[in-house]
Amino acid sequence: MTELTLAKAINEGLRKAMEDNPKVLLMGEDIGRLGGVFRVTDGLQKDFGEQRVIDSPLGESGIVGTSVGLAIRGYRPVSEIQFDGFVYPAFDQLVSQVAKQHARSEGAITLSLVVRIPYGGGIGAVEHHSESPEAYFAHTAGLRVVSPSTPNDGFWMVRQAIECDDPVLFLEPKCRYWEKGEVDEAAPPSGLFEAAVRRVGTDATLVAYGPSVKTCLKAAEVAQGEGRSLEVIDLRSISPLDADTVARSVEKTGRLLIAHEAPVFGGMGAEIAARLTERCFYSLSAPPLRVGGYHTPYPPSRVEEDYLPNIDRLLDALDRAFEF
Amino acid sequence: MTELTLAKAINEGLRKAMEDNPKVLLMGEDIGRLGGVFRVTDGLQKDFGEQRVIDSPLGESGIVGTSVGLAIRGYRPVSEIQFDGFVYPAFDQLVSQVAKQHARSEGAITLSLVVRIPYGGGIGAVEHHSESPEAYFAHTAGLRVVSPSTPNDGFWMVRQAIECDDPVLFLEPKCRYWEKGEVDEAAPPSGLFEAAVRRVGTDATLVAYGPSVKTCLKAAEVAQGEGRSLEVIDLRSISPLDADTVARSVEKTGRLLIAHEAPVFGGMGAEIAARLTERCFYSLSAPPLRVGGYHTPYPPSRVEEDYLPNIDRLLDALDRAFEF
Amino acid sequence: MVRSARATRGATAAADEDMVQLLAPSGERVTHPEYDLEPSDDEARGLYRDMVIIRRCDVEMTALQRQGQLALWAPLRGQEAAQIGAGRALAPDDFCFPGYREHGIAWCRGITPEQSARSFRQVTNGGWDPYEHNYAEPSIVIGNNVVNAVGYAMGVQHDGAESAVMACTGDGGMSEGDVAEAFVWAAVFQAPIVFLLQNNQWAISEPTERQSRIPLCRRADGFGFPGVRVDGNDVFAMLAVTRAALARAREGSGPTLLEAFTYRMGAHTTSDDPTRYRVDTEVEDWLQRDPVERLHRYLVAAGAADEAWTAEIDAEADGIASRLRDAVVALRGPSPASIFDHVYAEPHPLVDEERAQMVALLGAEDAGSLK
Amino acid sequence: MVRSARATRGATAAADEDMVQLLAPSGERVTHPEYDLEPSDDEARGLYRDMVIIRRCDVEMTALQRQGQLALWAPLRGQEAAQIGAGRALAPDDFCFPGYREHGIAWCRGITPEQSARSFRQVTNGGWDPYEHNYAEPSIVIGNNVVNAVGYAMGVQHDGAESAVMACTGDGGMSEGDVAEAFVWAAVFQAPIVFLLQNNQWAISEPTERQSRIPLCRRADGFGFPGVRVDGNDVFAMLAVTRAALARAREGSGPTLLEAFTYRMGAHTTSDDPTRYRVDTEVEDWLQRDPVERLHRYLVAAGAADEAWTAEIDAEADGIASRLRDAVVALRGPSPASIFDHVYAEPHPLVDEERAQMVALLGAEDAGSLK
Ligand SMILES: Cc1ncc(C[n+]2csc(CCOP(=O)(O)OP(=O)(O)O)c2C)c(N)n1
Ligand SMILES: Cc1ncc(C[n+]2csc(CCOP(=O)(O)OP(=O)(O)O)c2C)c(N)n1
Ligand SMILES: [Mg+2]
Ligand SMILES: [Mg+2]
Repeated sequence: MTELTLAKAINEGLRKAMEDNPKVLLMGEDIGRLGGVFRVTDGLQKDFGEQRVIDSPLGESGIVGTSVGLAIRGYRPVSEIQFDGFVYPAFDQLVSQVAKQHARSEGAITLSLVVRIPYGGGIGAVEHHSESPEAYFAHTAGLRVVSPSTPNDGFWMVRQAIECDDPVLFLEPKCRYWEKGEVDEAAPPSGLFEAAVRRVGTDATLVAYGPSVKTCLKAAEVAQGEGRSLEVIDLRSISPLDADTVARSVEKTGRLLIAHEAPVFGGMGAEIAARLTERCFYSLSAPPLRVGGYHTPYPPSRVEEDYLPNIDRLLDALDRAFEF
Repeated sequence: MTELTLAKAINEGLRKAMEDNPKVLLMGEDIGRLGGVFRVTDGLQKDFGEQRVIDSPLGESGIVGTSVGLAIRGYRPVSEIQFDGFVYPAFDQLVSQVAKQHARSEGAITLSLVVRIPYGGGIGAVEHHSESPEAYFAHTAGLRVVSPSTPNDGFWMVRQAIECDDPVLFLEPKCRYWEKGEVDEAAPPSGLFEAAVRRVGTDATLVAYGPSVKTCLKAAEVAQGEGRSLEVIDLRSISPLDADTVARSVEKTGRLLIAHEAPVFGGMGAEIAARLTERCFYSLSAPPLRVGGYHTPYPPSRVEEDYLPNIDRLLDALDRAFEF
Repeated sequence: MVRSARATRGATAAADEDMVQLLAPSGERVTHPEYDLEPSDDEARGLYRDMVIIRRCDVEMTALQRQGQLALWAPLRGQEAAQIGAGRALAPDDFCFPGYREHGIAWCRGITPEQSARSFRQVTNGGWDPYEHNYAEPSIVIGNNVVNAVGYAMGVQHDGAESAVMACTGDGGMSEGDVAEAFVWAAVFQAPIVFLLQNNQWAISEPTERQSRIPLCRRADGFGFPGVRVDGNDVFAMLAVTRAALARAREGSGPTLLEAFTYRMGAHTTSDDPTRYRVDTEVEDWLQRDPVERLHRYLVAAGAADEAWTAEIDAEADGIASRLRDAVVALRGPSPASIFDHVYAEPHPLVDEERAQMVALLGAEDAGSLK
Repeated sequence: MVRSARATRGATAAADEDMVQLLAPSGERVTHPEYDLEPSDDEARGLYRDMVIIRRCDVEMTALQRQGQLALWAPLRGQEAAQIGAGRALAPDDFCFPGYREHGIAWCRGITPEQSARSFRQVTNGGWDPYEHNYAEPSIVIGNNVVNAVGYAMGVQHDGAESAVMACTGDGGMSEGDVAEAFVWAAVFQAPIVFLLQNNQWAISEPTERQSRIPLCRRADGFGFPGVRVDGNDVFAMLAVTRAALARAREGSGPTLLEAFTYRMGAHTTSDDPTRYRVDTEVEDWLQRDPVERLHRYLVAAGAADEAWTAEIDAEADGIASRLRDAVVALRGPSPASIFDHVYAEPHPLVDEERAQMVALLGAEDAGSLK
């Protein structure tokens, strides 16, 4: 047991993966000498060399596209997109090559690559540095999308993502990079694609992932004071979705709230609400309610706290859920 | 009243828009001399010249990106992406510039541009020629997304999209290009963002758009024979969503089915199901059910009919809706 | 906006840029200061045989598509020398990333015409095992495969292997941002790669000057590696120059851009109608430079081919074509349920759930039987 | 993979590519066969004043960020001549598409330092009316704005207007596919545009040779338009060469790539720590070529500036900076509910619905009051 920040835990996870497998290469903008703008790759180029920790030219399609070729050659590239808002130039590579190579080759090619993306808001950044693109990727068959919410998950999930024989988008909640937590280096908490019940409750189920998990836990704390017992589920994997774990909880609580930073319209909350409504129709005392970003471009960060799912908005949705 | 194919109706709509407003320019790959691979721009370069109907170099980011600049300069560019599967290289332009220019400039810049995309499957095409990317765009605040299902809508909606002061993605159901229908050149059927009830019914509501509308109407015909009266709603606008029209219907029928070609997971059906469940919770006798593409890359077209929403799959979902 | 571009048609279309040629349209050998090839009669006959066979198969595929046996076909007619010259220059360990029209290179990689037909019949989006042939699956989204190829070449370099990579694109493809990013990466990392640009003068209906005002081989100058224009209808020149470029890559001297200056004699694909955008005289003009005729004239002059042998090759090609026809018509697949098989390499609950739904709906038999 | 790239550092970093210079670091005028500038004393003093003021404001902004008054700041120190020379070459009707560091060009377009501060304080993502200044909003996603600029230039051309467009990018930006597509479009349509590439030697932590092995101005050769390297620390050269390139664009002779060879003296942004990746000696070396000092030496030698006048300018700059400080600290906004105001130009039911939800939750007062 050691206490690490999320950023450091992912850094340690990457280090372990590189030690375990010489085929693991890192590539991205400023990940080498600088160690990444968030220092997640700090020290890795020094220890593993410029051949395995590669400062790439400035181009996301180039980064992801060359990763595809390296993976076809048998490497396990882990590339970094510097910020969420800069993944879009790589969108074609992700949708047309990364997601489809395995199917196109009828299984002959397994594309073991990871694309790391610091994502989400809450750090008072400028435009394009606070986006939550997960729904785009979850809707894309052939990709897997995961997001750790704790240092322990950061350490283990990045290793599991690298070991996975499918392409994995690894979304790192940048507003949690500096938060500390216990890392148990002995054994992984669970499989990469399993959700975790972070808090047990009986009156309603809060589902979240990445940056919003902690917000939900705080809201549950407050709700407890108001006499409502909330169960909080950390999805960990956005695609595939561990619907079983969520369904078990909803059958118990009868109420479902989903929180994420991405705009609600067409976001992951819609899929979770629709899927769970179908599975738990008779258990639901209220419709699943969603709390997330509004249908606007990510706003100037001076107002981001009113844009993001926060405790007030979650409790307000909870009240509405109980009004049904 | 004249009878036209959808392709010809859009062609006529484009012609009218170019006659009405000299600021309207067309740009895309092979749209000039060839008239587009589907002939939707046939004859327009001949009549309006190479200055207004521009054969562009081969690059989607270039096409959409230069359209942004033309729009800032005061033009109303209508660009064509040759096939759905080739829009992804333009994704960054669409998400980071097209969708955000108006907000970034606090309203100083209005981006009146239309991006036409022949989309969807069912024509026995090769890979990347049958995709349904609408959910990506609907989740992107700042964009509007519409799709005509009839020649009359094709003729009018393309003109309304060009007149709209916001960027509009105009998704053309390519499998319907050659289907004929009456076009009433006298007056538009309705506003660009209003849904249309295509068939009145009492037992369940079928919601669709673009290529799936006709499939739903056929299913409704069959269901009628089986004694079930289905109401079929053609959304016409995918974003914004005319939830009022759908809600009115669901409150009447108590059952909701949503059909689209895009994969169900994270697709528009999820948003429609989640939103209508919240609005019509007490009216629903069954959970909204979704019929659409599976969570796979678009398959080889020899099996596409089993992949797409078809009459059997719709009636099967209908049965399930009645089992609740 | 357009006039200015049209005005310079000559600049790229005409062969004013000097162009490596070893075999004149007349069939006479010409010399070049930098490149040479001394093909044995057998080697020359082999190249001729390759070109005749792929041309014959191309005709067969076009016919099959007309008869509804294929969803589409992208004919290579006119580009036989470009593809056979480049394809025969590849060593077994080299790896090639094609587009959708490289049936000739595929042939050189041991991929049968029947395998090339598979994705066009849509029984699959692939058609062969890339590792068995060191030849990637066909790629349709223009540009992105070129970046993948550079990544593969970086892997070859990282392995310290003595092999090279080839990436295929077209004159239209040169305008895609991805191809430029591929050039940046290849130059910066000195990746062992040869960019094979088949400039067949057209991108569907758009002439090359719609993509560039200067010869496309010059594009490499701006990225810091050599660009060479080769007579793409001269199989000797293609073979010699591609060999040299691949050798250069293997030595660690970095990327090369080869512009094979050739012509798309047929339609873009079987869906296309070239009469809408180009004039017959252009096609006739290029007919004079036909790559197959050219090599045949050389062989005859060199006494390496006579009527009997020529007829033999034609007969062999006819035989391959008719067997191809039977094989293509017999091609079945996939089964509806098989679409779930290779979405992911590892288990995926949603895919399993949806497979089960389909099987329940269609019944195990129908869901499992080939289309 | 990396060694090969590092090895050629000299190729792009050193000024071995010939470079247009009209003012030596010593402050002496030098001549150039193609370009010349005969600035009046007033003009030269005006350029000096511009540079002193934007440098002073840059220092103030950096300080304000340190004090938590700005989310971020991207310093321009070292690039004053590149930006003032290019900015002063623009005519009022010309239109410029900046990146995020072009505060000097903004100043030339009549945008106040306070307006430049707005997006960095995150009271907005814009800061000014693009049409009022013929100057687009700041653009952060590297590359895509350059394509937009070409489209705008195509519009200027279509209007038959006598103006030109400028698009800004950096040495790192040159690797983005979008910049290459912008070059393709501009060349094919002969768009009236000048690509201003400020090569400040670094893309955050990556030296220029991580983007190219040859001088970046050469990139234009591959696309068929001229590329010129200019001493970016020489405001006379920047002004003369940019004027010529803009005139060329207005005449209809098409695009030009200007590589302003300069140096980022400060951190990439206030979030950056350059000590992790570059050596002080490099910075000291470039200090010898300081653009402001250089012009001052010239002015003094020319008798156009004395201590009194220099002090006057410094005092004026200090005044502007302290007013800037007050204005920035006073900057408020936006209101929470205002985020819904300009998502769309036309009515949108979902936006209205969500605005109402927010107002219901926060109360009209809070929802409407500036942050
Ligand atoms: C990204 C992308 N955009 C558009 C298309 C549609 N398309 C298919 S082939 C083609 C023309 C390609 O021309 P070229 O690169 O010269 O290759 P050629 O077909 O001549 O061999 C186009 C525009 C595509 N396949 N991919
Ligand atoms: C598409 C994209 N990728 C990554 C980034 C993150 N980023 C911001 S500035 C920068 C370096 C840019 O270097 P350069 O183009 O030389 O401009 P400079 O900052 O030196 O002025 C990077 C990688 C971005 N803004 N946009
Ligand atoms: Mg071509
Ligand atoms: Mg730079």
